[in-house]
This record gives sequence, structure tokens and C-alpha cells, in this order.
Amino acid sequence: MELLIGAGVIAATLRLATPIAFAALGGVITERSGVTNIALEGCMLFGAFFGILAADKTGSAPLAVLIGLLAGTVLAAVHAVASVTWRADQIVTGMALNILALGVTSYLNYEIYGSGVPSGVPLLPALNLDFLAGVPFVGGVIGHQNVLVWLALVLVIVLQLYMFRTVAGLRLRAVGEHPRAADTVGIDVRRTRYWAVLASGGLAALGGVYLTVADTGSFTDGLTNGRGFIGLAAMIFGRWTPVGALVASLIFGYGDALSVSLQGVSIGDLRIPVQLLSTIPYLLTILAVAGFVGRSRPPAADGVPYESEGH
Amino acid sequence: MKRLLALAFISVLMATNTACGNLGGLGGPSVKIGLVTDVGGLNDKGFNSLANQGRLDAAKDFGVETSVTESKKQEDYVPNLTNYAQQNYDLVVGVGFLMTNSIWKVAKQFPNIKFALIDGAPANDKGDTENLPNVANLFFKEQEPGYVVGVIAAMMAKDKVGKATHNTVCSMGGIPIPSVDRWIAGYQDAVKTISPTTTILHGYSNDFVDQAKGKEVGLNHISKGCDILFQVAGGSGLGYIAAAKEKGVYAIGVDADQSDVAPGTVITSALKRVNKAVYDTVKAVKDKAYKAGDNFFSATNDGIGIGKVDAVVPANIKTAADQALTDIKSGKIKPKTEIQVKG
Amino acid sequence: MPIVSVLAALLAGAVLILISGSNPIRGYAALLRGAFGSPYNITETLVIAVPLTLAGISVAVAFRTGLFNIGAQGQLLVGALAAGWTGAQFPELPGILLLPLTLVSAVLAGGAWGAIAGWLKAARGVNEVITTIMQNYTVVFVMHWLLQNGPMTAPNAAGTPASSPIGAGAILPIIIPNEIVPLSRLHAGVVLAIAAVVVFWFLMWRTSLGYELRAVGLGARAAAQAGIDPRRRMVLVMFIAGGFAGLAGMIQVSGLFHRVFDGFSAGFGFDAIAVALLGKNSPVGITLAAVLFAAFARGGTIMQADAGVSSHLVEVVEATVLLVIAAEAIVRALAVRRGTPAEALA
Amino acid sequence: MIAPRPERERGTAATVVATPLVPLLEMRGIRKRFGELQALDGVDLVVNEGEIHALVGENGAGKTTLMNILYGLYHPDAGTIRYRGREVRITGPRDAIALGIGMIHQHFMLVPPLTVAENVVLGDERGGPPLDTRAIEQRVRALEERFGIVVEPSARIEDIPLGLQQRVEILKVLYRGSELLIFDEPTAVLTPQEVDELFVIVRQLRAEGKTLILITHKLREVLAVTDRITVLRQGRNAAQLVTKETNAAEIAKAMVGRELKELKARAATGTSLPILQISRLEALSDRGTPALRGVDLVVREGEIVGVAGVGGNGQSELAQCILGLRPVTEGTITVGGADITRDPPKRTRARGVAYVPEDRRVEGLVLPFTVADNFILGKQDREPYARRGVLEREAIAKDGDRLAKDFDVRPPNAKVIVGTLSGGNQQKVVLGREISESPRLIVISQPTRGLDIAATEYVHERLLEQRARGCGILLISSELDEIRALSDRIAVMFEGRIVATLDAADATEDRLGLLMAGHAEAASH
Repeated sequence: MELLIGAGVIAATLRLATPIAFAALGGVITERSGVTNIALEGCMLFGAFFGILAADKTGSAPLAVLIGLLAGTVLAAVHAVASVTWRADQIVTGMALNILALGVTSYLNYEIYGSGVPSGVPLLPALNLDFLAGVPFVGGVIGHQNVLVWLALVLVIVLQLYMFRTVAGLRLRAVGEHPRAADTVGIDVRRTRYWAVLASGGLAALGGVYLTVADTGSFTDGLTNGRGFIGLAAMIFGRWTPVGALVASLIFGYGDALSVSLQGVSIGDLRIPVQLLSTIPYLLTILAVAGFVGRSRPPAADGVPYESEGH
Repeated sequence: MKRLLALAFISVLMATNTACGNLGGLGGPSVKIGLVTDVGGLNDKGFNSLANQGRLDAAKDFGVETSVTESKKQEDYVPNLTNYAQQNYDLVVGVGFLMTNSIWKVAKQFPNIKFALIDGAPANDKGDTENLPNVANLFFKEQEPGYVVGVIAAMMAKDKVGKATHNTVCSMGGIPIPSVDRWIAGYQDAVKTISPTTTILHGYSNDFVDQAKGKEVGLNHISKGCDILFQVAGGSGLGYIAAAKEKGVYAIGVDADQSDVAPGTVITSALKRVNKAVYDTVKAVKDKAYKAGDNFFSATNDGIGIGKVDAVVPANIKTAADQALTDIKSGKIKPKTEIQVKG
Repeated sequence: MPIVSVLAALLAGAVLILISGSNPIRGYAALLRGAFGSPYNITETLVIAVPLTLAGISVAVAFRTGLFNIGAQGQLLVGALAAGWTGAQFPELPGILLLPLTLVSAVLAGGAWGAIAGWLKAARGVNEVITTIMQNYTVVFVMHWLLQNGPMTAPNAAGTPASSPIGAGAILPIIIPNEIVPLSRLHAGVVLAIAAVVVFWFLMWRTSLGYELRAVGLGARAAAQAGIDPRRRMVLVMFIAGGFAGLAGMIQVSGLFHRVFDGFSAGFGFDAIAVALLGKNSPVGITLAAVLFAAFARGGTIMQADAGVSSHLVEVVEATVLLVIAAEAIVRALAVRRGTPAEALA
Repeated sequence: MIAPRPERERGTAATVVATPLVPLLEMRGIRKRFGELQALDGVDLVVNEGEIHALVGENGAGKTTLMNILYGLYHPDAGTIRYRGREVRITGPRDAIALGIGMIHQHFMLVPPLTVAENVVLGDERGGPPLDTRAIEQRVRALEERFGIVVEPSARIEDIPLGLQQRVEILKVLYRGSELLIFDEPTAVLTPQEVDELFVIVRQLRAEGKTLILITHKLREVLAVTDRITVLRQGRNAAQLVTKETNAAEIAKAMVGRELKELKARAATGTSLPILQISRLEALSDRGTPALRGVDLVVREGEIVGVAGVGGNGQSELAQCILGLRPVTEGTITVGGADITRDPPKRTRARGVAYVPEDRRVEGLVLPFTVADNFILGKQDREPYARRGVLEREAIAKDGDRLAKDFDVRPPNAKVIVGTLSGGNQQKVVLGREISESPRLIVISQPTRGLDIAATEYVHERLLEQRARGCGILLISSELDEIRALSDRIAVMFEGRIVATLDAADATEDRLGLLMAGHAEAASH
């Protein structure tokens, strides 16, 4: 039981879900505006690399967060120009940017650090909630989570409110559902989409920053390992809402945590091979979507370039 | 579509223009060395980057001309090796056990070119090892450095040195294959021999890249009382070390000396001197002392060893480790090659 | 115009190469030489283009039906595993039996794996993007299990995570004799790939089924009211898509490796998405885009080997060119569309 | 190509324009070209303050294009716009809104998942950053009270009928304080009562001092509510008229450039043999709410049964159930005596049922396909178009050309992409496909929506032809005129039920209107 729902597993779930949730939030905001951003993976990689680089060179973890975020935003800006202004195929552009990000970060990583890794890098601290120490389970789960884990949770709420309880969120959704209607009432579709794409890059980059500046303290080539794509799936799974995306990320994170905690466990004489344990998060996600979520409808204008008429 | 056609056309035009008459610029040094990495690439924090280090050292010390090619897919091994062979490189080094068949194929076609393969021997199309007169198989006895760092871990745990208070040691591999497991086998052998009461944990990240996964395995092990963590998982292993650092326990590096990854956390490293293997092979080619077939790198020829030992490790333990290394050299200790504790 | 943009992208790449301390002219020369500079290099480019073409078709067939198949990678690997298993299981069978058997098993396995995503979408409404992403990872780990000292690992693997070699009958022969292009690996898989391109074209544009698939892709509701059930077509098309990718996997096994290595053919399925879109999901377009991608892959490697340009910079240049082509193609298409009055007057 | 303008009309226009006031809006010499097509060729439009100005013309005459230019959605190639005497450049909707120009679009510019209030204030929320839903709804409610337009502000657009959605469009414009309101074909989706209500609103707006431009091709409406009329034909001014001084025939002639045909008198062809029988039919809507609540209906051979009703009362679901596109939860449907209740579309169609869906662009046609390919949709796996699963390209091309000619598709070229055809020609493709198989039953929805007069006449003639052949026709339409002109019997749908079935002779407009609004007792009067 401890292995399935112990505080350790649930705490790990939160940690593993965090980078995915960041990417998924990025996905939610950009797709709600009508732009698919398959380059979340690349933005995340940018955040991871430039975050740790900044932490190492400036010695300041908060500054690292900022620079990592900016790096992701810059990459997303390329996507915005290509897909909003040039109306290029958003998927091809995204794939190209993923290749670009892998190339740039791997190149710089090798040029700057060679075969070594930076050491003594300041990392983002955990938020130690000592008053929870005595509380069983809860203390173990959230007593010592990193500030970025908390930031992710806060951002989920903020973005949920932003999207459904603010004027700007209303406009964002209108642009993603019916850009022409938005255009006819004077909402600048392009500008809205630009901001949304930029924000998605920044958010995904925070997921990358979490991986390096909060979680592990070093960068290795391609260390995001597809989390941007998982985030994309979590966004769809969560029906394009921030809270839904978080739930989806948590389910995936839980599967991931299980794949670690169940290592070495045998059921009777049957020992589950470790490689098969690693399939848990993926299968769990498919099962969860098939079982509970089912059909989900993307924003009506998602992925469709908008061209105001007559120009 | 026109665009692609045009591009392809230009490409061909320019290619035919440049195909002849280049390469003439080479010449110069008489010995040329080519290194072909496996798909892990140069930044793998493991055998590829060490092999490359050996290449660069050799270039500097011997003035040989060198080149490196990173393989992006396993499909690339044969053409990448062939590219160097076609240009009459004097030595073509391949990295990794996944190249055993590729190097067999290419080496058979170029009997006059010398090859070397890190961690493997040429394997024919049936999958059977078939040594060739122009392929040097550079093998390492990973269980040996695994054993030596195991001695340090075992004694630290037994004596409850520093933060090692739970008499539990653990390890993490990238994937469960022999070349990874041999390290762990030696490590566990040492612990079982020296401190039978010490609890041993073991796990896998199932990955060589993903640091976060490695860290989770580490945190999981630490939560079970482990306070000395040994990893053989490339980039993923860095996450395992990060877990130790975050929780204030000890870690052991692998392949290269990883003491500067996390000073104070990494108490020592188990070394596999791939760089030396490459360096020595280049030297042998240059000195016309190249030897095809199995070349073992072990304690005997300093092909393996341990890295810098942190100050937290007491002198007696350090001495014991040195002694273990000596005993392995002399054959008095023969570390096991099979893992005993699987999880 | 397009050539100018591509040249601009290459120029930007040249600046990067220069900054990195290498000679861009030598670099690009090596790139072209690596891709097309000798008969051998051309054959190697084609060797890479073959699986890219097939995986590209896999993606395109789904796109044409309105589905986004991110799962070509997983389907390819499943096909490879099936081919590797079949080919090794009956090594004594003559080629006339074993080769078709291997091919069919790979196509069926890849197809069945793909059909799961189609079925989940049809029956449960599960977005195929989620399913295929998750399936890709699942295959990778199952493959690890099968090949790392697992059920499919060769007894003589000696530490290499690989399956037993397939029987001689399952091998696709080399089609260019050693006398003409020494060492060539160009195997009969290229013939299969060309055949697959033709099959793809014929299926989509010359058969009732292809008509139905395209109708579903371009107007699902119009198709539905005309009696073409989109759900059934979803399952079917994902089976077909998986089948093409599975064939790619079989070709890698039967043509190149003659067994399955853990982690081989990495990335073809992802490049295939760009290949399909760049090739406008058309048979000829996909073929050309696959060759372009393969040329970059092979040329890029040689660029590093012979000109010392970092392989990562090659990726950056490749991505830049891709971006420019993508933007160009769309801007052009829009410019044409803007001239039509239908929309304006509706 | 373009008919010369009669001198008399020019003269009329000149006298009317000479009003003492400065006109509110003056558009002069407007030109706009789309590719090959000269959509507007030097059009003038002058609108005085406080009037209701009709802009009439057939589909394709350039009405909507002209208004889109005024609203800043298109940029003219030439010409000037003066507003309140000042020359203005309108580069986008923002400029138009700022000038006080508002547009009620034909295809509503509403965001379906958002609420009424959110749609009204969108882009001009007057508050924030937080979205104060209560305040917004309050403001919208106040606006509704002021203009006497009632819609529940918290309802979602996707949940309310088209008639109410139009009110939201009007509210949107009023909310922005527009002085000049453009109504683009506002009555197309309304019941007669709703049209009357709209006209009350329209007159009230005029009384408030607003100026209105009403784009329409329905002459009755023009005569009922407008002050002055500008007629366009083929991108040019065809006439300038004063409503009080003209009549329907004059306007129609200016629009079409010829006299209109009368529908031929119909001989009774109905037999007593029922071809379609529906009993106690129930089904759910897309959102899972009951859409059909026990529908009983019979269509006999050689009979046209019209289904009248305000859009969204179950008509679409009824058609979909017959075809097999929507699961039936209760009740039965038989065609020629065979139970087809659970049959998929393919089997239903095999029994001789043809279907012309209401939205031809989404449901009727695969727009990127050619005309020929659209003709074989649904027959793609049968001879002569396919043999053993392989398409017979020659047969497809040949029949495509033949059908394009038979059904007067313009251009008469089956290789043309259907998406580039005009609405009328698209409808001919659908109709041609469906009736070329000599069906026993045609289910047809909104057959002439968006079509010009000539195309409408064409479609009506074809339907009567089919009726004469003995085919049963279920005609669903929101155009009462159309229903009354074609039907032998008329069934009125309200909230998922057939509230009455009348003989055509008894179906007066008033009676139908009351029934459509849910007053079932009207049937007994």
C-alpha cells in the first residue's frame, strides 16, 4: 500500500508532474488562442539549458528562472512569427524549432562545459513547511516541495482564473474559437495570438528550468526527454483547461512515480521487469483518457492561421 | 514541390563541382585517426566523451590528425565507419557494443585499415563473435573499479562514517545489460564480502539521458535508508547524484572522475579509462605496435581505477581501497561479473 | 523566391559555422559531398530515405483522413519487432515463403498497433495524438524488455541488446552489385518503398476506399451522410498507416540489420511528420522531402567528419532551412487562394 | 455582360439624392475586384440620417461586399467614403466601430461557447482585468430594457435559437453606441412573428434616431419597413428608389433585369401509398437533451410535405434520424414498408432515400473535391463508378460532365473544385447527385438558403418534377413562402413535436406563424 499511495509516492508524483504541467499550461494558453505549439519540447529545452547556464554564470537562482523563461519566450517568438505572421504550417514550424532547440542547446552545452558539468550552481530551494512536519501524510507530501512545484500549482489557479474570469481571458478564448468574430469587434487577433504563443514558450521553459535549476542542477543533451510532448497530451487530456491539464499531469506523474516505487517488487514469484514498469505512466494515461475523459473538443480555430480579409 | 526539386538539383550540381579536388588540403601529418561515436553523442558524460578525450589527447601529444563523427542513428554506423576507411584513415575507432556487427562488416571490406572497438568485438551476421586481423577489441573489466568503490562504500556503511548512518548502500544502472551490470556486480561483490550485514538496494532509470528519472530512483533509494549511491547511467546518473546532494548523502561517480559534479557529495569515482584505451591504441598504431583481437583494460594496465577520494573518507578506508586495487591487479581478488542483488 | 530564402537560411548557417570556428564553404561542400558526392554516398542517402518515405506515407495517409499520426515511430518499431521475430523463428524457410511472411507479419503488427489508436478514437473519442504519443513510449520500453536479456534476445548476444539474426530467406538482397558501387548497402527495400509510394497513390486516388478516406478527411460530415462511416474509416486508416510504418520497420530489419537492435531507427517516425507535411501529403512530395531529409542526415554527418562542423550546428542549419521552406510554401499557397472569389462572396 | 442601366432609373436616383441635408453616409465609385471577378464596379450608396435604407439585389450583386468595405473588412480598390460629410478611411472594424458604424452579420459573429452577455461586451468590456460577470449581465439587461430586446444574458450562445442569436448581434451593435446599423439579410432565419418583432425593433431604432441599412432580397420586407432603396445588380447601381413611390414588380425587375416566372400550377399527383412513415419518434440532441419527443409523420408518393418551424425545434434532428445519422431512442421509421429505424445511412440510401442537407458546404459537399467527385459521393464503391474497389475515372468524368450539363452547373466543367462555385451552383451539384438516382423519397432541408432568385426557381422546378414523377418529398424550410408554394401538406414543428399538420390550402401565414410559436390551439381555428 505504501508503494501505491504512500506519502513518498505522492510527493514524487508532484515532482514528476511539475515539468509536464508547465508545458501543458503553455499548451493550453496557446491553443486557446488558436495556435498549436508543438515546439513546447524545444522551449522547455531552452529553459532548461539557459536556466542552468544563467544560474552558473550569475550565481543567482531567481535570475536563472527569469533568463530561462526569456529563452523559451524567444524561441516561441520565432514560432509566433512563422505561424501567426507568415501563416506557416504550425506543425512543421514546431518540429523545426524542436530540432533547432536540440541543436543549439547541445552545441552550447558542449562548447561551454565540454564533457563536464557545472558545479556549485545555486539551485531553487524547497519550501520547508516545518509546521506540517507532524501532520502524517500531508507533511510528507507537501512539506518539502520545491518553490517551482508551488509556482506550478499557483499558476494553474492563476491561469484558470485568467482564462475564465478576466476580460483578457475572455478575449483569448474568443480569438481561439472564432477569430473573425473577435476581429469584427476590434480585438487584435494577431496580437492576442502573439502574446499567447510567447506565454506558452515561457511557461514550457519554466518546466525546463524546473528540471535543471530546481531538480537536478545540471544539463545533459535532450534531458527533457519528450516531456513537452507529454505536456501536449496532458493539455488535450485536460480538455484545454489549466486545472484539467494539472489533473492530467498528476495522473501521468503518478504513473511515473509508480514505475520507480514498484521497482524490485514481486507479485508472488512474478517479478515485473523494470522495463515494463516504465510503461506504467503511458498506459495509465491511455486508460485514464479512454475510461474517464473520452471525447474532447479543441478550440474551434485551433491550428488554423487567421487571415483578416481583403488585405 | 518545385522548391524541393530545385534544391535537390542545386545540391547535385554543387556536389559534383566540389566532389573532386577537395581533400587535397589534407595531407600533412602521416597518421589520421577517425572516431565514430554511438548514438549517445559526444556530450554523453560517458564513454563517448571519454573516447573523444583520448582522441584529443592523442592529437595533441602525437601530432596526428583526428576527426570525429557523431552517429545520430544506428543506421549511421556503417557509413560513418566507411567514410573514414574510404579516405584511408590509419585508425578508425568505434564506440560501443551496438557497433559489433557494423565494424565487422566494414573492417572485412577494408583489410588494410586498422579498426578499434570500445566495449565490443566484431560480430558476424550470425551474431557470433569473429575476430578480425584488423580490429582491436578494447574491453574493460568494469567489475574491477566497481569492486574498489564497493570497498569504500561497504566500509563507510559498516563504520557509519559521516552521513552514512543507515548501513545501506545502493546503486542504479541505466539499463539492465551486462556492460552496465558488471560495474554493479563488482560493487555488490565488495559490499557482500566486506560487510555482509549491509543492506544493498539496486534499481534502473531505464534511460541514459533523463536526469529527473535518475533523481527519482535516487530519492526512492534514500527514502529506504540508502546513504551511499553508485550510478552507472550516463546523464541519468547525474540525477541520481543530484538526489544524494539534495538529501545530504554520498554518491559515487562513474566512467570519468565526477568529483567536481558535486564536491562533498561524490566521495569517489569508478574510472573506466576509455580515453587511455583510445590514446594507447593511437600510440600503438603510430609505433606499429597495434594489436588486433582482445585488448583488456583492467587494473593491471591502469585501464581502470578510482578517482579522487573525498576528504570525508577516512584514511583506513582509502588504504583498504588501494589494497583492493592492488589485490585485483595481482589476481588475489577476482570480482564477480553477475549481479547478486537485483532490487 | 524559394531558392533565395533557402540560400538565406544557408547563409545564416554559414555565419554560425564561421563563428564556431569552422570553414563554412568546406562545411557545405562536405554536406553536399556526404549526401550526393559519390555513388556510395548517394546510396547511403537513399538507404535513409527509404524508411523516411514509408513513415512519411504513414503520417500522410492519416493526415489525408483527418487524423494526426504521431505514432509512426512506434508502429515502425512494432513492425521491426514482428519482422525480426518472424524472420528468426523460421530460419529454414525458403525466401519465397519467408520474405512475404516477414513482410506480412510486420505490416499486420504495425497496422494492429496503429489501429488501436484509431479504435480508441472511434469507440471512446480518445484523441489520437494522446494515444500515439503514449504508444511510442510504450513500444520503446517493451523493446528494451524484449531485447535486454529478454524474451527476444539472441543467445549469443554477448551483452548487445539484439535479437537473433533472421533467416537468409527473410533478407532483402542488395540491389547494386559490389562491382558498380563497392560496399553499397542499397537493398531491395528501396524497390518496396517505391512500390509503397505507388500503392499509396493508387490507394488514395484510384480506389473507392481512398476516395472515402479523402472524403472523410476533407468533409467528415458530408461523407457520413453519404453513407461513409467515418469511425470505421478511422480504424481502417490507422491500420493502413501503421502498416506502412510497420513495413518501414521490416525493411530496416530485412534490408539493413538482419536482426533487431534495441533502440534502432530512432527518430524516423518524428522526421516523418515533417516529411509528410513538407511533401504536402502527396506521393511525389513525400519522396522528395524524404530524400531532402536523408541528404541532410547523411550530409550533416560527413560535414562533421570532414569539415569539423559540430553535428549540432548541422541541426541548427537544417531547422532553419525547414522553417524557411515551411513558411514559404504556406505564404505562396495563401497568395494563390486569396485570388478566389468564392469565399469573399459567400 | 452587364446590362445597361435604364435612363429612367438614373433620373429617379438623381431626384431622390437631392435632399437638403448632408447625407450621413456617402459611398462613391466603389470598386472591388476578387481575382477574375469584378465584384463592385463603381457603386454609389447614399444614406440619410434617420432613415431605413434598403440595399437590395440578388446574391452576388455585391451587397455584402459593399457593406464589408464599409465595415472595414475589405479594402476597396477605388472610391471614396464620406461619413457625416467628412472623407474617412476605414481600415478595419475598429475604425468602423469608432465612427459609429455597426454590423449585424448574416453569419453571426458570435462565439458559441460564450454567454450572451459575454458576446455583447466582447472587445469593449468596460472594466477588468477581472471579468465582472454580474456587472456585465446587468449592463446588458439594462440595454435590453432600453431597446425592448429580450434575451437571457447568462445563456450560452450555442444553447439558444438563431432568432435570439440575432438579437444578440443587434445588442452587440447597440452596446457600442452605433448610429448606423447594417443588417445583413436579417430575416433569413426568422419566423414570420420573429420578422414582425424584428421590424418593431427596427422602427423603434429609427425612432431613437438611428440610421439603418437593411440588406435583403425579400421585396415584401423592403416595402414593409424601409424608406429608400438602392438596388444593385452585378456589381453596379441598378436603381435608386423611394419606397413609397415604387412597387414590388419595379424593384424585382431592377434586381433581376427581367420579369419573374410564375410557378406552374400543380396537378394533384399524390397517391394514397405512404412512402415514409414515422411514428412516436424520439431522439436526443448533440448535447444529450431530448430533441424529438414523439414525432408522427407520413409522406406519400407524389406528395410534398413541408415541415415548418423555427430553426432548432428538431427539424435537423428529424432529417438526421430518417437518414440514420442520429440514433433513434424510441419509435420507428419505415420507408416503403421496410423498417429503417436502426439502419445506417448507407442502407437507408440503398432503399431509395435521397438527402439534401441544410448546410451544403459542410454536410452536402466535400468542398476541395471536384464537381465530378462530388457527384459520386456515396456511389464511389458501385458500378459504374468503381469495379472491384477501383475507381473508373472515365465513367466518373463522363457522368460528371453529363450531370453538370443536365443540372446547369456553371461553369459546366466537372473538373472544377466545388468550393469555388457559387452557392446556387453548389446546390445544383448536391441536388443533381441526389435526384439522378431516381429516389423514392427526398429529404431536403433549407433547399434555397442563400440562393439567388434564378437558382431558387431552378431548385423549385426540379422538386416539382420529382413530385410529378411520384417521388415523396419531405421539405424542411424556414422560408414560409417556399413551404407554402411547394407543399401539399404542411407539418409544423415546435419543441420536438409536430404540433399540427395542415393542408396547404388551410395554411395561412398567420396560422403557421402562431403554430410555429407554440400556440397549438391555432390549428383548431
